[in-house]
Amino acid sequence: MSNAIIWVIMVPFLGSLVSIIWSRYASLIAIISNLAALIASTVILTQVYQSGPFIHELGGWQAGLGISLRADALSSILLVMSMTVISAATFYASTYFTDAAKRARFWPLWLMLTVALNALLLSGDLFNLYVTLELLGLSAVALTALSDNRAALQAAIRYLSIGLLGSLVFLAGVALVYAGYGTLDLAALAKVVQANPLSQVAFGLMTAGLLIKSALFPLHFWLPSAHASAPAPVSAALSALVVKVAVYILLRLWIDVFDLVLTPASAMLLGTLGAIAVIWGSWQALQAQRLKLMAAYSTVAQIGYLFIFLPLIVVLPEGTLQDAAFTALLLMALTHGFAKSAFFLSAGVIQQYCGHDRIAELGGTARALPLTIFVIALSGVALIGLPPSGSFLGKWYLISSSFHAGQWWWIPVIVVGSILATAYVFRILGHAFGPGESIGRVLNWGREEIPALMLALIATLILGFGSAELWDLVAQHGDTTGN
Amino acid sequence: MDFFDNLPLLILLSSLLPGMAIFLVREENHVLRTSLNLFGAVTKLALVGLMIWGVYHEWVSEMRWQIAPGLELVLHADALSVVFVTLSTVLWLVTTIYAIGYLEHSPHRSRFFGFFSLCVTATVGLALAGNLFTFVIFYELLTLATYPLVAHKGTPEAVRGARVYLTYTLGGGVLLLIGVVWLHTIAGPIDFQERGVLSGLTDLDPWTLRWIFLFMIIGLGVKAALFPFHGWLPKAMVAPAPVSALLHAVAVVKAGAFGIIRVVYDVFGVEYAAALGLLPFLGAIAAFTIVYGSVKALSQDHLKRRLAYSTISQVSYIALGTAILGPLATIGGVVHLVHQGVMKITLFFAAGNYAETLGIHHVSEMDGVGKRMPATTLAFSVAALGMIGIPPIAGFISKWYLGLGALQAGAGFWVIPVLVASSLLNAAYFLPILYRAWFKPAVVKWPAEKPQSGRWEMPGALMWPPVITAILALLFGLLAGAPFSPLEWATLIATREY
Amino acid sequence: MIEILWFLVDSMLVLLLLALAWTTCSSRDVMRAVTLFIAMGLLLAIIWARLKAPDLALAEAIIGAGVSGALLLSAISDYPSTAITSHRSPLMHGIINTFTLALTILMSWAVWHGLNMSDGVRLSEQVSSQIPVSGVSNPVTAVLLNFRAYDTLLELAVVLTAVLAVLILNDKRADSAASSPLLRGMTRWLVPLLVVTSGYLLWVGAHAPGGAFQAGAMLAAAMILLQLAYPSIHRGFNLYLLRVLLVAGIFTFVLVGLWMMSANDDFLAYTPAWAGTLILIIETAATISIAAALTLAYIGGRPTGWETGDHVITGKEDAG
Amino acid sequence: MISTQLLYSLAGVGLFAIGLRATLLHHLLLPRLLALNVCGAGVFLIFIAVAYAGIEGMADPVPHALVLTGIVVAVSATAMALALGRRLESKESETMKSEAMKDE
Repeated sequence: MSNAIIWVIMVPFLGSLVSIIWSRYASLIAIISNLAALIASTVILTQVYQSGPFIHELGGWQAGLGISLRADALSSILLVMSMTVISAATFYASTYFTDAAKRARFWPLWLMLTVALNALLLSGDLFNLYVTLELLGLSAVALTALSDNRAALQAAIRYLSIGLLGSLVFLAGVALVYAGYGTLDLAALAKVVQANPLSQVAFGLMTAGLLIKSALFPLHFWLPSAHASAPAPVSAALSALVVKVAVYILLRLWIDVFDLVLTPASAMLLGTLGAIAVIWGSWQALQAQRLKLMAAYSTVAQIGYLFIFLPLIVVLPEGTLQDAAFTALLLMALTHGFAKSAFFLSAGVIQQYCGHDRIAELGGTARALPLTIFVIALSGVALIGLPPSGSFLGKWYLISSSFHAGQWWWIPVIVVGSILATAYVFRILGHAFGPGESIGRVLNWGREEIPALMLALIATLILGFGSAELWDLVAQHGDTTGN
Repeated sequence: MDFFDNLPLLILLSSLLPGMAIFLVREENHVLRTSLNLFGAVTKLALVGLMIWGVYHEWVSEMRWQIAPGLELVLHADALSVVFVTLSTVLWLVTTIYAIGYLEHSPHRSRFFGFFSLCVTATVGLALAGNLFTFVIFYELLTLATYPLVAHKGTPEAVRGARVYLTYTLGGGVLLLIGVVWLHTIAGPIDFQERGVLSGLTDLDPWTLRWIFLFMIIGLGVKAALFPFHGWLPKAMVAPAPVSALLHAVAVVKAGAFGIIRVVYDVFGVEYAAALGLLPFLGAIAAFTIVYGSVKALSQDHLKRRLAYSTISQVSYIALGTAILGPLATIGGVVHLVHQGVMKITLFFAAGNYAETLGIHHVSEMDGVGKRMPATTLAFSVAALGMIGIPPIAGFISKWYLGLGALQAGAGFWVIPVLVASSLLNAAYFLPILYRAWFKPAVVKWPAEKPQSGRWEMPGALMWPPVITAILALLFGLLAGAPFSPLEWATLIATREY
Repeated sequence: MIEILWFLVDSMLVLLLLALAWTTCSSRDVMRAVTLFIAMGLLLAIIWARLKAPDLALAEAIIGAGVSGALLLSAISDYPSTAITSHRSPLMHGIINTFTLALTILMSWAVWHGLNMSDGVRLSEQVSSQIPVSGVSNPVTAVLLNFRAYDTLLELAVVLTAVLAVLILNDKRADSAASSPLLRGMTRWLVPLLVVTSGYLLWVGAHAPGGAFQAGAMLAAAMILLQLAYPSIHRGFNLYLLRVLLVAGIFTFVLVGLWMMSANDDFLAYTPAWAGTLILIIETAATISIAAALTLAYIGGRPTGWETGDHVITGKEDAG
Repeated sequence: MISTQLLYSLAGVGLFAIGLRATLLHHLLLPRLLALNVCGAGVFLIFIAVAYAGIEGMADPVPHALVLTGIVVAVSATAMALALGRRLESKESETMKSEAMKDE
């Protein structure tokens, strides 16, 4: 059954290939293969839950000579999240693109994006990570360019060149690592790495490369334009997943492989950048005039929160406290993933309905699209970090970890961030509840509104009340190097 | 007994599920929506009756749900929570009837009643919360559920008022959250417990505790409209009358006051709080707010605004009672939680009726309204006199016990003057209204009169609620000694807390 | 003695390389920059050869210098302005300079440190010990298509994605003016040669420098040359067929992988006995894919029938 | 032999730095693309220099394979970037035309 780890990558791959040839049935192919991949991902998660982390040695060569795929608590949870979001967005997209030509071009790339995400989450090899990063980057850029207007193309070009730069810097780090340690396998590397100049520089390069991709302030400049100008389902995937997986690799490298090299000082630096990102991103989101741009900036802020955890995790003592902080980090990442994708999908619905997404002119949408506005409100609750969303728990532990670690100064940041978030979320709702004539039915576009609703409910209810297992999982199999 | 353990959950669901259902009800489907509303309200009332019985016999009713390590969702029924639950349930029933009449023809009724039920669910959950974590959750949920009610009209000033309300309450929520989390990090999970938890724990740094207390009191004080965090209350007046009634009498303001009682008695323990020297601080704020609110009320011509400021003043009696060490004061504070609710909701119903039938919004327009709307005005008068503290109406009982408590605690020298002053001020801003209403000649034409239909001065759904609550206010005063009266119950609590 | 001689050669190569790189990056004229870049590619090919990486030397010459050179050259025509100017302020300029300088020093230090701390063996021994069972004797091919075949598969996915993007974005390349008779004359004998060579490279890849990428690129080069010589020829190409070829190659690769998984329960785990054959199959498939891909990437344009997947119907295009 | 490795890998570092600098300096697509390619070439050179094992010794084949992969990826990215640029050009000329229309 450990083949699920292959199927989750190869099914969308085959789907993509087939959908190029039989583009007439592309939508169907995409839905089927993504659902299959979703099932595979849940199989992987249950396997990890029952019997702990496991690896799949590709080509039967032991890791080092060959490449190995690894599934552990962190990767399998994120895998399930990404497949859930992708599947929801897939249903959404099957009606979103009205133009048959556009749809035919969308599906192969979309499935390739899925392949890249899954391959990246499961990869256990530095160079393979580089290749998957490139696959991810190129497919994401191509999908962004699908909007095919000037803004989107400019954003795409910028996105591409920045992405290439990022992965090259990462690759430079990989080259140094290979020069020094003669291996590319993460687990093998984790055993031999010591804190020395080479490790520090290589680590620095890889981190820098990935920070560009995860859009940590001040390297976020490319994100808003790209995420705001892409088609709605693409924006959902970009904001919810593509940025996250870069953070995932960072965590993997920091906590599993280069834990000796990561000094509290550097962690503190990253935490500070994260704090600035929280304030700056939220502020920009508050200024934004368009719904999707607002969501993009809020992503910048939400990514910031994840980085604030780092200095805490580094100083907290091993054991429950550290696990708690780590799980909370994971929980916030998950919540944001679901909530933000739901938000973007709903923004897409609004854009289709109003023909624009200018916040100031949303009056009456609460009457016309009750369900969509409800979804936006739900995901807003999650973005602010109010109960019963998962990010409420996340912030709870963020605050308590700050107290435990004696780094109380993060707390004002959280307060300001939350208040700004409240401001920008309820700014939208305020306009949406504003006067407007048309009165619509509760449900207008089932295949677009239902997926968004499901994602939002996961973010607000399930992750808020039902995440107890998550903590056990991380506590038991938190040993993320997979051995 | 299993059933009894699930009782709190059932009480929550009895308003949650109808609320959810109501969202989906089509606008025109008046009958279905109304029956859902009433069904929920009545069921809840019945369940609460059971709970009162159980708690009186000290049956334990508690359910726990593990959220994350060290964080449990706990629903728990004790004497104090029963007071609040009963109050909100009874008044919810009345208000629902009133709201059905009030929103007869306005748009988006389904949305309104949906959030209305959610709002009550949050309030009840807050009352039944068994630990700080649960309390915080419902505290925030209450904010979220009330926002759409305040913004309901969708007019610019409604949205603006709602935004102000939100900024205040969520800001307070964050502070409360910080305080609670901080407490968790030093004392572990805190389950509410009569006579307090922290008093039992040793080796806690008193200054840390004082800071935590400060955070919590500010967080709660925002909803309880303690000075200087009261700013949102007058702005929130843009909401429809039933909402204001609920906000002032039950849901939001009371949630804050109730939270203060919880923190002082069941988290810190009143003796311990006194030992830390926290009570005078709280008392001072409360006393100031009492006087301040009354003074501001004097100068308001807009009726609802005047009532709003009077709320600011009246709710602080509860905080005051909490701040005075000694069972009698406790009784005074807790019982006022109920009495103020009953009286204030009457006043708001009446105000709503004046606006609805005659278009009267200002005190200056009320000349001779007593003859036009006798029943309403009578209810209004009873409640107003009660607020002033005229025996035998409920308000008198509260003030009496507060005064006794102050003397018992030897705090009389500053509490008594405050009580006297505020009573005089209350008289100063209520009696003129009554005078105008009863003795001034009626103006020839009311601002916007609705044609009189039926045998009553207005539709029964609007007229009866204030009358009923007024009668309640009267009874609570007259039959204060009877078993299961608010006073008796408050005494029960006081005995359990000391 | 010989050491010193080599050292001199190396230093000259390095200096030349750096000089080329610098001039490429700092030249003010696009045309010039591109030419220098191609020259740098060729120099790199020589350096790869010097560093005993013949496979790379081939690949660089054909792909790095050849194909991307062609792409860049053809792109220049699309560009209105050929003047390169930096929009950075002097201050920013200075910051960037210092930053890169500091980075250079750090990295050099790290490299020096790394070369000293490493045993110098790294993976080479593991590879050579497994060559016998890998099914091929050329170690690079063994790594590419056996030990790390998964990388290669994903790399093909990258190529596919890029090509899809190219096809989506642009219409077919417009017919440029007919080219010089000299070029045509050259093409007549060069194209067959290229085709034959690519076949040879594919076959030889198993035990000597060469393999799918070089072969595929060689084929593509032939196609591109045709296109240059006879600008209207692409009308003859059936782009739908090209697309099918492109997909088919990768498809085969995946299928082999899955088949081997069903047999030896690891993805792409070849049964040693068949390894040689399987690799040859995959290489052939990959060659076709890459040739198709690079050709499409050059010719560009949305193939007819892209929408319906049916090449008879010429699809309705929203060119704008 | 280590000297050769060092020489070439340092050259790689230099190449990388030159490319990086130019990438950060230029904003036009084409120059930036060239710069990125130079940057990549630098990284590749580091790999291959590290793999070098002297005139007699057999070089480490793994980096060779990696760089081969890298080269192909680089070409694909370049092709894609150029296509994007071309599309943008056509768009902008379109908008220019339409604006010209408006003016008349």
